Order: sequence, then structure tokens, then C-alpha cells
Amino acid sequence: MADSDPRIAPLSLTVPEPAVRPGGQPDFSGVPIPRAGTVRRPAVDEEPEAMRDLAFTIIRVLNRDGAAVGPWAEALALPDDELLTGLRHMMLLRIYDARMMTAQRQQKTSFYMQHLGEEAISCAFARALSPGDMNFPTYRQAGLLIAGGYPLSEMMHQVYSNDGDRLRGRQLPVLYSSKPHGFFTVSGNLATQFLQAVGWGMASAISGDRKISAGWIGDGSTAESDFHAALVFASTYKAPVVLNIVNNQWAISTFQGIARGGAGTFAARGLGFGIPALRVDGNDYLAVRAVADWAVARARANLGPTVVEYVTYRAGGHSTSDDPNAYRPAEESAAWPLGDPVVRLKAHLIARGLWSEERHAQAEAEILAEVTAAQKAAEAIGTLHTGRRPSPRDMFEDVYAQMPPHLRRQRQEAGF
Amino acid sequence: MADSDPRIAPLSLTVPEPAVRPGGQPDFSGVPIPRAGTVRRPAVDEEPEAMRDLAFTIIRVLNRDGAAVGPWAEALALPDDELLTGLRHMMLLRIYDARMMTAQRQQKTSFYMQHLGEEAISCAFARALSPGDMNFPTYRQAGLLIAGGYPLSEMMHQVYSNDGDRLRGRQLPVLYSSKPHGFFTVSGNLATQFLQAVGWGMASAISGDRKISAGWIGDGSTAESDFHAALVFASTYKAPVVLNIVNNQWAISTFQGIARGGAGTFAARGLGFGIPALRVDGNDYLAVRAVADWAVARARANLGPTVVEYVTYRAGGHSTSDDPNAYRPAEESAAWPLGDPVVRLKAHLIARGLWSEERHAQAEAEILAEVTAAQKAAEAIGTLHTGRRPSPRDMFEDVYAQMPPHLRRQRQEAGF
Amino acid sequence: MPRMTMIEAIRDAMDVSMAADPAVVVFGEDVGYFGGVFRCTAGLQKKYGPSRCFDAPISESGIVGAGIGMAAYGLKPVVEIQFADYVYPAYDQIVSEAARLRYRSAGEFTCPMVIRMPTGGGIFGGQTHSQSPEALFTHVTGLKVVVPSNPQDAKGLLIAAIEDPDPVVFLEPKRLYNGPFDGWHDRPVTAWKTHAQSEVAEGHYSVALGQAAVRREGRAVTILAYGTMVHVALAGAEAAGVDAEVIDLRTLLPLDLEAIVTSVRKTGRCLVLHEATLTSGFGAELAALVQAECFYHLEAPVRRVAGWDTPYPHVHEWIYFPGPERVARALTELVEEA
Amino acid sequence: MPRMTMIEAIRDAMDVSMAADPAVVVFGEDVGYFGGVFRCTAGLQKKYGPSRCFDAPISESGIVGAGIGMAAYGLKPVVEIQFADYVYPAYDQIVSEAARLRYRSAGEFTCPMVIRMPTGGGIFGGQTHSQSPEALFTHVTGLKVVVPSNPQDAKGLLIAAIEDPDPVVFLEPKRLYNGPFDGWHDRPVTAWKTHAQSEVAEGHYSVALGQAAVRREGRAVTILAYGTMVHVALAGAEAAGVDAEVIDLRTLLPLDLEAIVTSVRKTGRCLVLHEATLTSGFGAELAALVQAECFYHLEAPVRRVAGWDTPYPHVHEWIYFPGPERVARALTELVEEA
Ligand SMILES: Cc1ncc(C[n+]2csc(CCOP(=O)(O)OP(=O)(O)O)c2C)c(N)n1
Ligand SMILES: Cc1ncc(C[n+]2csc(CCOP(=O)(O)OP(=O)(O)O)c2C)c(N)n1
Ligand SMILES: [Mg+2]
Ligand SMILES: [Mg+2]
Repeated sequence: MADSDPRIAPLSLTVPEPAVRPGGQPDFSGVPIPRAGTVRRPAVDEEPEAMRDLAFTIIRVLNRDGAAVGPWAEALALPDDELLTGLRHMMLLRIYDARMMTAQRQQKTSFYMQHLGEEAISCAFARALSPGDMNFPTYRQAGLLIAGGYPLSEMMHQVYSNDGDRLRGRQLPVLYSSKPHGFFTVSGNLATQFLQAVGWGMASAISGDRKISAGWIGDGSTAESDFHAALVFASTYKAPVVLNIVNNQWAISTFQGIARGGAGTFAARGLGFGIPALRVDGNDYLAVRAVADWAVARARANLGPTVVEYVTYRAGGHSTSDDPNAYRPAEESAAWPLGDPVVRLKAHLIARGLWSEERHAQAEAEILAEVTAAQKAAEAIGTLHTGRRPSPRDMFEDVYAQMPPHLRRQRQEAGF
Repeated sequence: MADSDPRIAPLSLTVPEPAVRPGGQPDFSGVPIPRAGTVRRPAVDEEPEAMRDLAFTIIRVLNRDGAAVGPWAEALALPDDELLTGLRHMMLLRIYDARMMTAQRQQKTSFYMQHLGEEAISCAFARALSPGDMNFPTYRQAGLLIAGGYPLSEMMHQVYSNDGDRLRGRQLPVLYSSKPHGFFTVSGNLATQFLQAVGWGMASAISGDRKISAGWIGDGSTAESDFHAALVFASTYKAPVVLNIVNNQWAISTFQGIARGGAGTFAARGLGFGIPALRVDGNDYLAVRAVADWAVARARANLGPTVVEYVTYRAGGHSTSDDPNAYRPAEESAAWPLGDPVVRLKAHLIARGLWSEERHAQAEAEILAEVTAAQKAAEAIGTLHTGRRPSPRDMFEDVYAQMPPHLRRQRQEAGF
Repeated sequence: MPRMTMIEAIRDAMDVSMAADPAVVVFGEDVGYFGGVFRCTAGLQKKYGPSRCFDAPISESGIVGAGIGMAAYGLKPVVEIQFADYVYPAYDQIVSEAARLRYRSAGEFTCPMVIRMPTGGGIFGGQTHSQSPEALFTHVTGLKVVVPSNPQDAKGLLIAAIEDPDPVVFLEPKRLYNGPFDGWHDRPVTAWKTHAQSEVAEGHYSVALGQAAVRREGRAVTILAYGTMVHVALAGAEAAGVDAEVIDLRTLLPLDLEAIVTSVRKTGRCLVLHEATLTSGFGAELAALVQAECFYHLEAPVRRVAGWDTPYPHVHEWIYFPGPERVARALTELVEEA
Repeated sequence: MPRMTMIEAIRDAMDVSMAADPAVVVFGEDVGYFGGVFRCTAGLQKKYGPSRCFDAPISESGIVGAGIGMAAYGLKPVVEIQFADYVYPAYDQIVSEAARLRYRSAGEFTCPMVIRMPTGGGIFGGQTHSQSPEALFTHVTGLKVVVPSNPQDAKGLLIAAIEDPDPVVFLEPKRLYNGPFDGWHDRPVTAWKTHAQSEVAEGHYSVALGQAAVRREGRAVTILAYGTMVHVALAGAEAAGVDAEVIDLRTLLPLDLEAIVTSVRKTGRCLVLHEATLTSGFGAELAALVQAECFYHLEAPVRRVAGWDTPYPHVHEWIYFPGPERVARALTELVEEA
């Protein structure tokens, strides 16, 4: 029988490994990166079958010289102030992150997750949506709130779980929620909401509404079962949803190859469902915005879902509980070929004479002042272990619309 | 805002519907069917990316005249007696099914599921495996047992839940199990085992063994989450597994379009994972065997998984609890363009002078006698409600390797 | 009043709700054109169109997860899981999401969804068409859990569940779909048509969640049951000739503890019944509560009669199923004790 | 004897098992190169190679489902679910498959697999890093459920679990990973190094599944606890100055009922503790069993102290967590009762 046939070599298990580990020299030469402006822009109603190529390339707009080039740039043509606003959002998010990271180290809260290197994605995407649309974000899309004008103080109250927190200190830091800002309550469970985004979009379609939804998921989380359910339902019912995959190369200590397997890209997953799938330079604010506009237009026109893979790099640790140097070279981040989103948009604005190093430094100072002020105000209310915290009574609220007898008894037993 | 913008048409939900419902005229003209022998046969080690076309066509060997044509036929070249054996297996499965359907109507058991029209798939695939390999079948692959020489009487004891049943009357009819015959205990839960097949194959690879596994799933069940997990794990670890999707056009009352969505085929799902995906005429015994041999060879050579979509038609009801005329035209089955697997192989053998109508009729009579005899013997032991049944003590066995105290107490309380 | 089977009553509840509120949508495996493998949604697609009643892919997680998104949008999804035995792939969406949305978002996002599923045994469905997973939901705060025992209640409870602002797991004892079943499987089955509780009022009415009903008054012992076991309890009491009070819990979460305590303090004895396996079944919670609340009134320990701790078998269904004999034996021992 | 933290003891158990049996394989999210977010598998990939200890995709269902296939092949997979709060996507594979294989196939296919997961709260992990889902497994016949409370047991129980022929859900109280925790969160934490139960024998030894241990002898009341709550029980008894007997259940399924009954018949009073939410928690089964087995010895109703029936909160962790004060209060009331 085959399993003892000497002519057949024994089997062996393949376990994908990243190109380098700590001690090794980072090498991204294996990552093919097309020149900016070279990838075509199909019509939003082009047949999905005719766009398969877009799942295996990278749509890029900003070139080395900071110029915006190619069909996606032309279709975009953003007014100058919108570009300056975009830069400001990314700077604000980065500075806010830095302050909160420090606050966590100072034990003002238990935990934090930053966006370092990924700011362009959520900040640019937010601007492509309309009021009433709904994002189903992960913990790494706070740019959707920042770019949506959500007050910093609200965010900080949530991070500190203080008495100002609208979520009453129930949720882990950064798991924000704001219906008015189209930001669905973030779950700590991965991938569950990617599917809910599809259901939300289906509901809008069932209701003859015009609102669309956006699902968000990380490269590692695409391995979760709900990712499949999301694509099945989106594909079958042509849900008006943008399915965003943020490929920042890493899960926690696990590199993208473990989730991706033999497929060259994550965008490729969409092809198995006949869903248009685009890959875009996630560190290119203009490219992200251009592709977001395209996908949002498809959904809005009832043409169905679009899968978008954002190619980026998680420059920081996974969270404040993580030390990336334990599993990847510290130099890897600097070697990342797509650069830094803030630096790249800044260069573009300077190239266009809309911005300067001076104004940038000045803006940084202003934003820092703004963030610091908001932080002072927030800390005046309280932080995780100090100051005014939500009432313990709140712990028993909102489990149900109306508190059932057994819960009321428990609250009394607890003494509140 | 967008959702009230009069220039934007309101959204609407797309709900796929089959081409016809009862009362309508069956029409499969929309189903593109390439001529037999026209689809190329790549080398087993060809790059998956280079074979994407095979996920969107149908590999066929037997043509209208009953001739075996094309590259897949040439690669196959089965000895005559193997062909005759194949025909016999399909006939045996069909007659066995017919008898058991009747037995269920006579209330000799609670439930039954037949293979009518799908016999070629499990009967031919079984012959491509080697002893020691393991199938993870659904309830509709009894051909794996029949073609593997599993005794009919054993199968009948299981269907009758009588005292001869090795599974001690615990399982619903047709959920067989036989390790020696490479037939994993069938679960009533869909898709769970597609994933287990991948794990089994990984275990063989981890152990430096030479055994491979085969997962089985239906078109409708590919929507289940575990289908995704199976492809993720198979793709990442290059598991030695053949991932069989039996597309018989229907789930229960739900047509394949609800599970498939926008993708043209189920084989296409494999492309999102960089897994070679082939579509084959499931009613063509030779095509099934040829493709099975190819996929098994890939797995055996440690080249990794293959997705195979068998295009077939469920000619009967989903189960004895189902009346298909309630949701599809009774004429649809006859209109199915790929014909009947038994008739087609028979025609091929007659065309080759290996078989005749007379011998066929004679074989049918012999097989019927064989099945009837086995059935008599089985019924002599008992049926679901009559004769010798497994001891109630068995109901408490095998929950654990050793019966824990609480279960022993319960058994005593039950009086056994 | 019209007489309905449990299936007709459940269908009517959805029909009435869909007619009254365009936000109510119904979907699940085979529920659209065909109307469900148990026909509970028959005719709804024809009447309300395919975007309000449709077939779903075979993905329980997808059905519930998409439903949660719809509920968060503002619809009222009523989804069907074909058999309770198949709800586990959706367990994460139910436990981690549906049950938590309101709490997590401090009421900003909610999940007014009903998850219907046929539950329980008695149809020779073997391991995967017979399970009773209610205890896996009663441990999950944020959910409500309902199990009707007759057509009247089924309609009223389902309408209440659909109108409830929170997620409700609605377990339908499939053995009761076409007729009451008292566990005497070898005796002729009576159809609902000949049963008082099949008189179902037309149009809209609801039976409040969280309220039990006394099905039989008695002084000797209190039987706590729900779903099919309510009928088995009555049959068991008859068979034992014991003056038992039978309480139909109807809603397991939130529980009508007051009705339970009042009865047990009166009878001083308590028998808990369910089809689900014994260990960590909902009967454990009931026994724990009763002994805590009625300790000084109890003349004997609370007793549980339940499914044996084995997977649900095929051939030995009637040895596995906690039928009237087991109930009668337990009652007799219970009233004789102490 | 070497002293180990719980993490070191757990790692050692896997190391010893992998060295002794090539069939033992370890995988899960981040368990390979990095060695797990809690470092429980650190060094194993280096020592045994990537095909015996490797990173898995973020798919709990995939991890368990693939593990079942491996176990059916003949390997002994020890899989890690990164947090118990994330086990639900794998719930179907555990309940419908792992727990049923042996029964379904009459012993032809079995599932000797261990599913490890950090459980419980006390680390400000909020809703999704603090849950205690043990009761969702104790209701599933075919599974074994283990919860160690110290390094000595952790190693011995894990080795026993790996060698067990059936699937074992192995819940590791994460708050105990680096030191014993008695619930006095505002007092300095002692490291395991200074704790007697951190003396862990080298090499192979096992602690039999299904056997409880008495951690403190007493006459006034029996406390039933497991995992972190064992330490809270001891602290609570101290605080209340009550002569309590503390039983560490160690294995919840199968349960050491004899040890429980013996103790409660002696003390006549019983307090059940767990971190999980109260309703339908494992405490319900314990209370139900104790009142049934010890009815005539009980001088007061069995009491439960558990997590409130709310999702696990962030800021109010120490109000939610059933700490020594709540235990002490319950003990005092319990011994004064009747
Ligand atoms: C169901 C579930 N499993 C595991 C985890 C633990 N976990 C939190 S984040 C994370 C990595 C996610 O990686 P990716 O999807 O790439 O997102 P990224 O953090 O890179 O944005 C893991 C494993 C979880 N939160 N939920
Ligand atoms: C998890 C789960 N959900 C639902 C069912 C009920 N069910 C049994 S067979 C079936 C249809 C399966 O269709 P398909 O996968 O196409 O297989 P086929 O019967 O056509 O071979 C359904 C919905 C089940 N057994 N398990
Ligand atoms: Mg990532
Ligand atoms: Mg099918």
C-alpha cells in the first residue's frame, strides 16, 4: 500500500516562515512594488471577471518625488484644503496615539493600541463616506473618528474609563463606539463585525435606503470563519459594503504568510466570490482615498461589494502588551518600502507649494497643544485608577433594555 | 447627505433565484458545457496560478458516442476489468439505495438518503485512493464503501440500527463509519469534517507518513465557516488532501446560487487561496477517476491540496423527508445535460464491445439478488422497531474510554 | 376561535408581525420559496416578497451575524436555525455579539433579533436532530430564552419576542409542532385540533416574556417543566396519581422565580424536568434556586429527571427520552420521601 | 525541588510530554516562534521543530477542527486558544465533533486532544480577556474539564490530560500564571517562588483527573472552589475567621462528588464559588448535587458567590470580581444561619 511504498517519498509539513527574524537583515526586495500611476482604473461597473489583475498589483498615486500621478490621481483631484485637512488628521492621530501610549505607561489606563504607520488608511477612508454610512471598525481605525471630527476628549474618556466615558467604563480602551460618527461599537472578538457590516448593508438595501457600510479586518483575522460568511453573504446578496482588509504584515507575532497561505495576496480571496478586489498602497493617502471613493461609488450605485486590501506595515508593537523585537528585526520598519504616510503626504504638499517644513513644525506644536489640553481636561475628570469613575450602578445597566428582577437583586446585593 | 440625495437611486436587495420553479420549463442552456476531451491536462506540479482556467470549465472524457477522448482519457487508460468493476459498483449502489428507500417507506428504519445520479463520484474516487488513506465523507458518498468492498450487510445493519450494527444503533441511518475502509465516521453537522480532513492530512505529513486524506462537502455546505478554515489550513500548510466539492445543484430546497453567489463556480473558491481547482463532469465515471488520480498524485507527491468541483445533479429528493417537486420542476432531472452516470459508462463499455444490454440486464438481476439476500439476512437480525436491537447498556458506552461514576450511576438508574 | 397547530401558530405570529411592521424580516436555510423544512414560514415570501423573507446560505454564523448587523441598522430580523443542533457555528455571534451590543455601546447599538430553532427529541432524529441546548443560552447574560409548550403560547410569545428590544433565543419543541406529546410514544397521538390550547386568537396578541403558567394545580409536589416536558409532566402525574402542581416556565431567562417559589413553598417538594442532558442542564439552576429560596419549606431534596449524560441516541430514543414512567417513578419516590 | 510559576509548570508539562511521545504536537495562535502571548510554549519550537510546534492562523475553529483530524489520525494535539473568551468560534467543533467521535464511531475514531486556554479575570482585560466559560463545557458530555489552581497541579494535570484518551478542555486561570492571587488586589502580590505549591517535581508525573483536593480542613462550612477562587476562598475564610473546609475541585467533569459529599455531610453547610456569571454557572450543578446528596445534613441552603450576571466590565473589575470580602460576608451569614 501507498504508505509503505518505498518509491514514494514520505510527506512533510510546510510551515511558512517570514523572510527574516531578529538578528537577520530585513529584505523586502521580494515584495513587487509597481511604480506609482501605472495601475489602470476600471469603470465602477466593469465586470468583476475583467478586473482580476487588480488583486495582484498595488494601486499607487504618490511617486518618489511627491507627485500625484496616474488615472487614480486624475479621478481624485481633491481640493487643496482637503489635502491639508488629511495631513492634519494623520498628524493628530499620531500625536494622540503617542500621548495615550505614554499615559498607559504612566498607568493612567490598562492598555492601548496605536496606528503608527497606518494612519492614512482610516483617515482617508473616513472622507470617502457620507453621513449615515456605517463603519464596522477594528481597534486600529481610530482615524475614522479623528477624520470624522469626533471630540478627542470623548476618546480619552473612553481610554481612561473615567466618568466622562459614554460607555461607562465597560469597555477595554480604544474599543470606542459612536453611532452619530458612523463608528460601530468595536468588538474585542476578531472578524465578527466584518460579517455584521454585510448584514447592515443588506438592511439598508432591504429598506430601500441609500446608506452603505464598511467592514474592517486585519490580515491575520481574515483566517477567521466570519470572514468567509461575510464574503458569502456579500457576494450572494450583492450587499452595498466595502470590505476593507488592512494588511500590515503582522498579526501579533505571526506574519501574514500564516493567514494568507499560498495565495499571493489577501485581495485574491475576493476573486473566489466574484467580488472585485483591489490592492492599494496603504501608506499613500491619495491612493487610499481614490480607491475608497471608487469602492464607495460601487456600493452606492447598488453594484455590490468590493474587497480592498491595504498594503501597509505595523510600525509599532501590536499593543502596549507586545514587544515586536522578540519576533522581527527592529530594523524591519525602517526598511519597509512604502515609507511613512505622513512624510509622503507632507512631501506632496510641499512639492505643490501648499506646505513647508516650518508650517509642519508649527502645526505639530499646535496639535500637540490641542491634544495636551484635551488630555488635561480628561484627566481632571479621572483616569482608570484615580478621580471620578462611572458609578458602580452603571455596571448593571444596559445588559437588557429593562433590568430583570434577578439582576436588580444582584445589584442590591452588591450594595448599589 | 447621501441617504437623502435625490440624485442617488435607492438601494435594493438582490436575492438569487433558480432559472425555473415548479410549473416552469427546465432550461440548462445557460450552463456552458465544453465538448468532451477539449480541456487540457496540466502536469501535477504546474504552478497553481497557471491553472486558473480549469476552475471555470468542465473536464469531460466520455463523449456522446460513448468514446473516451482527450488528454485525461489518455492519461487514465484503465484496464477493462476496472471499467466493468466501476459499472458494477454504480449499479450496486443504485440498487442498494432503491431497496433502502423502500425499506424506509416500509418503516423498517427512520430515514434514508440516496445517491441517484451521483453514483460515479464516490464510486470512481474510491478507486483512486490507496489503503490507509482516509475519506471524510458526507452522507452522500456511500459509493466509497461499496467500491471499497465494504459488506452490504454491515451497511444495512447500520441503516436498521439492529443488533448487527457496529455503531450500536447510535447514529442516524447512512452515517456509517469504517476505519479499515478509509471511511471516517460521518457527522450530521455539515462542513465540520472538511476541515478535519485537512488536519488528518497534516498529521500524516507531520508524521512523515505517505497517507493522504480526502474531504467531502456539498455545494450548499461550502457556505459554512469550516469550509474557509479548511482552505486556510490546507493552503498554509500545503496539506496532502483532496478537497472534493460535490455540486449537485441543490442543497435541500435551496439552489446552488445561494451558496455560490457571484462566483461562476465553486472551484473558483480555491483560487483565492492559490490552491489548484478543477471542475469535472461528475456524471462521467472516467472523468471523475482521471481527475481524482491527478489530485491524489499531487497530494501524494507533497505538492499540497487540490480543490475538485464535481458538476452533477441530485436526481432524487434530498432525503426521505423531502419532496423536491415542491421547489423544482419534476422534469428538471430529465433535462439535466450531463446525463446519467450508469447509462454513460454502460454505453462506453458497449461501444468498446466489453458489455451488452443482455449482460447489463443479467448483472442487474444478479446484483438485485445479492442485495435482497443481504437484506434478508440483515432483517433476520432486526430492523429499527423489530427483532434484535443493540443492548440499552450500549447507550452508555463509548461516551468516554472509561465510564465515569456519574454515568455508571445513571445507567444503573436507567436499569441496565 | 381558529384552531392551529404549533407550526401554524408560529407562522401566524410572523405573518402578523410582518404585516404590522415593515422592519420585520425573516430568513434562514430553506425558509424562502419552500417555507422551511417544518413549513413554519410557508407563504411568507409570496406575501411579503423575497427581500423580507428569503433563503440564506448554509451558514448559521452568517445568518446570525448578518442578522445582528440588520438589527443594529434598525430592522427586526427573525432568523431560523434549521435545527437547534446546528446553532453552534453561530454561538460566537450570539454570545460575543448579539448578547453584548447594548452593554458595550451603552445602549447606542442594540440587537432586537429573534433566533428561532426547533429543539428537543422524540422524532427519531438521532444525535443531530434531537438536542436541547437551552442551558448553553441561559448562562449567557444579555439573552432571553423562551420555550413554548402549545400553539396559544407559541404565537403570543413569538410576537412578544419579535417586539422585544433585546435578542431572544426562541426554542420550538419540534415534537409538539403537529400535536401535543405526553411521552406515551406507543399510544395514539392526538392532533392539536382536539386540544384546548390550539385555540389561537386571530391577529395581534402577545404573551409577556418572563411569566410562567400553572398548567395543573396540586398540593403534593411542584413540577417545573417547559416545552414538551410540560405534557410529559402532566402524563407522569396522572400515571403516578400524585397531586402534582405543574408549572410551565415558558421563559427560562428571565425566569419567573416568584411563581416557582410560591408553588414550592406550598407543596414542599419539587421535581425538575428537561430533555437536555442532566449535568449543567437548566435543571441545575432551577434546583439551586429552589433549594436556596425554599430551603425551610422543602421536605425532600429537589429532584431532577432529565436526558441521560450521553449523546442523543437513535435506536434507544424511548429509553433516552425522560418519559412519563420515569417522571411517575420520581414523583412517587419524591412524595414518599421523609 | 525546582520552583516554577504556573507558566513554567505548564510549559514543562508540554516539554516532558513532547520529549516522551513524538505524537504530541502543539499549535495555536502565536505559540510557535514567539512561544505564546503568555509564553507557555516558549522554546518548544526551537527544541522540537516547526512541525511539532507551530503558529496557527487566527481561526479557533480551524485550530480545533484540524486538531480533531490530527487526533483521529493518531497524534495527540495540544492546542492553545489564546484566551477562553475566543473559544466560541471553535464551539461547534468541540461540542459536535471532539466530544462525539468516540460515541458515534463506537470507539473506532477517538479524539485524544487537549484544548488549553487562559481563563478568568483579574488583569483588567475587560469583556474579552476575562471570561470563565467552564459551564459551557461541563454541559457537554464526552468532554473532560480541568482547572488547576497552582503550578504543582498544573503540570501533573496537564500531563494527565495529554495522556487521556478523550478530549480535555484545560482552563488555565491567567491571574495565577505569575503568582498566587487571593483576591486582595490592593495588597502586594506574592510570587510563586515563595509559595509551597510552586515546588514542581522534575520530569514526568501526573495528577489524576477527577480527583479534588482539600486545601484547608474545617468543620463549620465547606467551600467548593477551583482555579483562582481557591485562593480567594482561603483568604475569605481567614478574613471571616470561619473554620471553613476548602475543596479545590481541580476537575469539574468528571466531578469528585465523593470528596464533596464527605465534606458537606461533615460541615452541614456549603458555599460554592466561581468567577463566571451566576445563572447556569457550574455552581448551579454543584448546588443541585449537594442539596440532593446532603439534604438531611444541610443546616442551611447551599450558597453561591459568583460573578454578577453582567458582561465582564473594565473599570469596575474589583466590584465585579467575587473577592474575599464577598466570600467572608457569605461565610459569616452562612454559619450564623439557622
Ligand atoms: C476571536 C479572536 N481570536 C484571537 C484574538 C486575539 N488577538 C487580538 S488581535 C490579534 C491579531 C490580529 O491581527 P490582524 O488581524 O492582522 O490585525 P492587526 O492587529 O494587525 O491590525 C489576535 C490574535 C481575538 N481578539 N479574537
Ligand atoms: C450545520 C448544519 N446546518 C444545517 C444542516 C441541515 N442540512 C442537512 S443537509 C442540508 C443541505 C446540504 O446541501 P449540500 O451541501 O448541497 O449537500 P447535498 O445534500 O446536496 O449533497 C442541510 C441544510 C446540517 N445538517 N448541519
Ligand atoms: Mg495585521
Ligand atoms: Mg447539494
